[in-house]
Amino acid sequence: MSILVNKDTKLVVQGITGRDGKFHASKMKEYGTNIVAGVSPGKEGETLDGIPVFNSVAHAVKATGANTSIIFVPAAFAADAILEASDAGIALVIAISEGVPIQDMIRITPILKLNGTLLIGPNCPGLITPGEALVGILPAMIFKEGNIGFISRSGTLTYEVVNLLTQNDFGQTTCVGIGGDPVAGLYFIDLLEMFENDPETKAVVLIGEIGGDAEEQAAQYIAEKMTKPVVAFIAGQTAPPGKRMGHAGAIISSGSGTAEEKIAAFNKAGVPVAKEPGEIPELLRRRLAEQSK
Amino acid sequence: MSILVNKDTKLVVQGITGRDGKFHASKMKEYGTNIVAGVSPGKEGETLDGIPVFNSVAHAVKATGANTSIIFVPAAFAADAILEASDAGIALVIAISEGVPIQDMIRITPILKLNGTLLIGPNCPGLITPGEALVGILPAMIFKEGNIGFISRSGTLTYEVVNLLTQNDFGQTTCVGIGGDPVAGLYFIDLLEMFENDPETKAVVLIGEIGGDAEEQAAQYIAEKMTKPVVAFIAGQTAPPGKRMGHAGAIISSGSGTAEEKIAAFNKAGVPVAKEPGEIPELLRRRLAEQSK
Amino acid sequence: MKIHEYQARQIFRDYGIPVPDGVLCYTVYEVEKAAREMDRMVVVKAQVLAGGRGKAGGVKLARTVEDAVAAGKQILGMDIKGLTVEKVLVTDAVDIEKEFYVGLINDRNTKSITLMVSAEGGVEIEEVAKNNPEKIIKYSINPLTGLLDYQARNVAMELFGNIKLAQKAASIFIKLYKLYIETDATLAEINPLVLTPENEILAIDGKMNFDDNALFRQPKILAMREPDAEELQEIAANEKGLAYIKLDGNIGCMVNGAGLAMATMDMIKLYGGSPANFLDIGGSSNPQKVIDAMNILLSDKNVKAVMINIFGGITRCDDVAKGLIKALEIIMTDIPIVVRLSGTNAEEGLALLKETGLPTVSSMSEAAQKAIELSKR
Amino acid sequence: MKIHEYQARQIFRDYGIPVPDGVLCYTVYEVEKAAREMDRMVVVKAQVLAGGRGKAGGVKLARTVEDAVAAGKQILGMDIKGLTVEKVLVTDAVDIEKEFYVGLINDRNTKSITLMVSAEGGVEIEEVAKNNPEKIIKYSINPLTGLLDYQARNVAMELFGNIKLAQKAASIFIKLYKLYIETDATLAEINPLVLTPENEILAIDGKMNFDDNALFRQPKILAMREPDAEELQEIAANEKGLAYIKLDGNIGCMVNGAGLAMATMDMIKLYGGSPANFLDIGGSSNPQKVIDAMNILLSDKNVKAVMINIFGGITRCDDVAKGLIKALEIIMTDIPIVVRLSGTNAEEGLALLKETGLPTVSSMSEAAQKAIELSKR
Repeated sequence: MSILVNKDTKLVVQGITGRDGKFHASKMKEYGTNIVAGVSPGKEGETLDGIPVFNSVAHAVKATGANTSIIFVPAAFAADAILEASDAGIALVIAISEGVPIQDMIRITPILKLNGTLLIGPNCPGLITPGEALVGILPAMIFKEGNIGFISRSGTLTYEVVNLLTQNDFGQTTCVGIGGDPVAGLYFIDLLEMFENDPETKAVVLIGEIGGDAEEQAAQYIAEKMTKPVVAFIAGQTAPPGKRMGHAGAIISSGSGTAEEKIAAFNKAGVPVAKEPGEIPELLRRRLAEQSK
Repeated sequence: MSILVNKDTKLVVQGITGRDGKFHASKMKEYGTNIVAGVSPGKEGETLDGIPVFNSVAHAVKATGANTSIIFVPAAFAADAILEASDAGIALVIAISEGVPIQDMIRITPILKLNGTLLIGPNCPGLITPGEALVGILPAMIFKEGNIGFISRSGTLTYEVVNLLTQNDFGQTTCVGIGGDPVAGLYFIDLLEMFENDPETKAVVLIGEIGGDAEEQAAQYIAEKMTKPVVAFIAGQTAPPGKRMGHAGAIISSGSGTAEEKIAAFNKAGVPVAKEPGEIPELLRRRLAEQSK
Repeated sequence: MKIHEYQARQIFRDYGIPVPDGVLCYTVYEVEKAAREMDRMVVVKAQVLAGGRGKAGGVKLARTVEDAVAAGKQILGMDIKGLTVEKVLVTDAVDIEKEFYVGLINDRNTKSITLMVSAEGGVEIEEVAKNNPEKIIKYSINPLTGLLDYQARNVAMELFGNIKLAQKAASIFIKLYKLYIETDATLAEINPLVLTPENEILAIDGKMNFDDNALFRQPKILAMREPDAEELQEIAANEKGLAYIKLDGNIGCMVNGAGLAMATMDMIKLYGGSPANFLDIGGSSNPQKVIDAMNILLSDKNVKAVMINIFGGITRCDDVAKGLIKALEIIMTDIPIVVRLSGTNAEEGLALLKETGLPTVSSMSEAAQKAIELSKR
Repeated sequence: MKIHEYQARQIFRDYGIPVPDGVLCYTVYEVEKAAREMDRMVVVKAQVLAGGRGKAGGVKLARTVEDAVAAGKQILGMDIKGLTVEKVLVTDAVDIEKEFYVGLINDRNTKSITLMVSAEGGVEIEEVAKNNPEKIIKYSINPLTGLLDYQARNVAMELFGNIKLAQKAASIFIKLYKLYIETDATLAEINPLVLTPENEILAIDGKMNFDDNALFRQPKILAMREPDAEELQEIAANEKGLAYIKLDGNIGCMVNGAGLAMATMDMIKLYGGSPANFLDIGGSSNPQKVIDAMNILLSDKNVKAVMINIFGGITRCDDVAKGLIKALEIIMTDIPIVVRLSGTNAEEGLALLKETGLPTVSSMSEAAQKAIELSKR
């Protein structure tokens, strides 16, 4: 088992003829992801790495039954591409595009809800269910099948931590990079719930960062609803207020969204917070041992 | 039984302190309609004819449990007032206001659907369930309890026909004036379905007019779904194309929406169409007699 | 409310839709000047608020300045569907590779705005709809999102099959949608939208209608109103709280309520007469309104008899009768009048009118028959 | 992106929000001229992109022209939170009956824009939020409808309790929402919104932030950008595809990825060091990017050691190593550098770097400890 993507995923790649789209479509296909279609307006009929290209998501869905989409189009067109996928009946959309205007996301969020579409991102590295499907730009070789669920707001920090997990023999059910933008699709709580309900997942690692209060909400959710152990890490403890640390979401405004508050919330919820990434495997080992007592 | 309004209706009057609102609130109350509140921003705390006035529909609903609203505010503010009622949880809104811009109605329609609000109007005379509740500007004395359902796009023509029905001893379950605007709330089909499902209603009289194809759709619906007899009349057989006959909706555009087409559709569906209003009671008598054979 | 082609083109231009240059001319001298300055092949187009201008000879291609002058002479002052041509548009004659149709319209059924496009441009879309409905692509626009880029592009791809042209066309569709929303339009057509041999896409002719109910918030559109004589009459009636439309018959009608007014016209026709007008006086029994209505009614010299049909609802018939009596005292006319009063306090009203000697009846059909009879004397 | 008060006031004015008159002045002479022309009590306000201008002495009431000149002399050139005041706004001193707060902000939780109002105006809203959260009314705006008239009016009624004032305020809320949407703002505050003894409602001070990701479609907003020296550096870095923020420490960091870069800073702190910057070079191994990053890093004279932390994902570590080697050939610096490479082809990368004699390690914590050690030499 796993969450969101697996062997049944039929992926369409929006923006498949662009530089990033082309590159990562190949990588995903190489990993074994079932890519059924690409979309690039005006290129219907062509194929790319054996993948048929369509003018629109609607055409792609009609011809191939695609149920999941990954988006590589430039930020200015990303919201439109997400709506196109959603309106075409795609159930899960992963938006890799970085730099999408916040109000575009606010505008499309209720429409996605109406259509019943789940969104991951934008500005995210995507997700992977090791051994089944890679839908994103994550480096496949660091992941390993196992029973740890993984959720993170960042990219390379995800790789750093997953690498440590894999080296310490903690394989993963599914690893999800939810992206660093302030207004994004699925968030910690949504994914914690999915992991809680996934029989294969035994524990969850959550990588938060400064800005917003998603971590605080996650902590509350964990305290109230979760039976599985969770271990956390928060990046940005030294970041100064009011500055945007690369991620649009990683900004501390007026005394809220600080690492201290987030760490306190997790501690209150009984979630151990690692001081540095290297500590995570050990914390995980301990929590799992406690759980099995 | 009846449809839409009855003894359980708890009515709030939006625009109760305006000239029309005040006058018709009295008339409705006099008829026995359960008016629980009025809305007029800035006048919260006052009463009018014994009806408590609130600043907002939300306040009115909270204080009185109102479930139905009637709107008398000027056309420019009508769409906003409808949304206010809908957002406050009102289940049925009757918009009397005349001259509401069409795009306002287009804009609010999907929101009403999301909120699960039913709308009648705008630019309509409202509705009445004789003996139970009058929610509109209809002249109460021409109506009579009975088992004929009545739906009409026009105002005084409704009175003309209802008067004939009552004189011929055809009382009514509920009479609904759906209004003459091209984009309106409940339409023929919606109400035909409600009458079909209302055990008290034995037959339906439908008064259509030129413009649009609501009558054609109604004819098709009757042919396919209805067991109860329907008798129709279509106003505007002599109206010239391209001219707006008082009602914004009563305009024949480019060879569609003509009375001939509508009459043909009804005839095809087995619905007799009266040549003049005076014929309606006789047609109704015949259809009811056929039915009871 | 309708506007002229040249006005629609100006709105298009304001919203960034490419439109060929054009000059509005009221005189042949202006046509000559415009053609000379343009210094290329031009088209001279009658500006009247009527369809079928081409068929009526109101649109002419002119290769030279002399041709343009000739066209101007022919078209200015000509009659198209009863309207006199008072001005012409002199515009670049664009080389045309292919013509398309693009339109936006309010759709009652879906309660949304519908985008219609067709590769059968340059002809009346109603013809295409009748004869080749499969050649029209209709796309219903979700009011919650407006016309989205991908939607405009996908529709344009169906039409052009080429992404570069589709993107140009999609941008025009989106601008047309924006102006449609922002002007409270009820119809916005580009017909034809043309593709030139240089792969430019241009709006050659435009038609726009607007929601009369929204003019209160559209001062710029309202300022474009150029009503003809008949419309002026309708507008004047409107300002008095009346809805009036002139028709061809000889029996004037005065009715309260639009539906009843239409049914009254139908009734007259049913009994072999011919209505002279549609006239809805609304819900008031104010004598002044009755006077205004009678004045408008009788200004039509074809009227041989008048049928007044009132159904008293909230309005009481005796009040209406009092209004009528006052009105008739002031107006003084020889045209015979028949009055039908029914509904609230009808008896009292009829009693009051009896004293005036006006023929009164209590049913619509009687009234119609009586009016027809009176009209034939 | 932030803008000055005078710029926010101009945007307000463009959208019809009432704002008292004001003149932007760069010199004391201009202040004198403005005060003389206004010929009434004025306020002289420092225009710097920092909060707490009042507390810092950057806002002064001037009853006479002489007062205004004195205020101008004091404020122009003064330092507020490290920023030099280069201009002041001379504005009408409005009689104030009561002060309110009105703000719009993007709310991550509801994924919508939130309207916040408070009768506690004129102070920093963060203070109110901390001490009297019940005094802030928050209203989450449905993105599908925008801020509706009835909503604005109902919120304003809560604040003013009087329909006439509420309607004036509601109209301001709706204009603020419109400009917020149309400028891709992330924050729009009127603080204070004041009620005058004459029952006028005016926006006295304004603050606006904008979404950097949307500036591509906001040319008018972009044109208002007035970055200070530090921001110029950040913008210059951005244009090179780097995200750079200067901090106060002495260990320069170069990292791929924002989250990892923050974690790197945290790690340095954890081991007793102090990061000199945040620097994310993104996903590329292009040597030029590494060169640019090093140049920016080393332009900070506080830097005593550099920690390069790369986790190879799609980017291969050997490619990054090659980029680094090329970069270091060009840059030539005495500042000690420690390199940590991990992930894809890390071993190959480390092997390449070994030849250059750079200290290399394979874990973040080692790298941080080594960098701290080097910085102390």
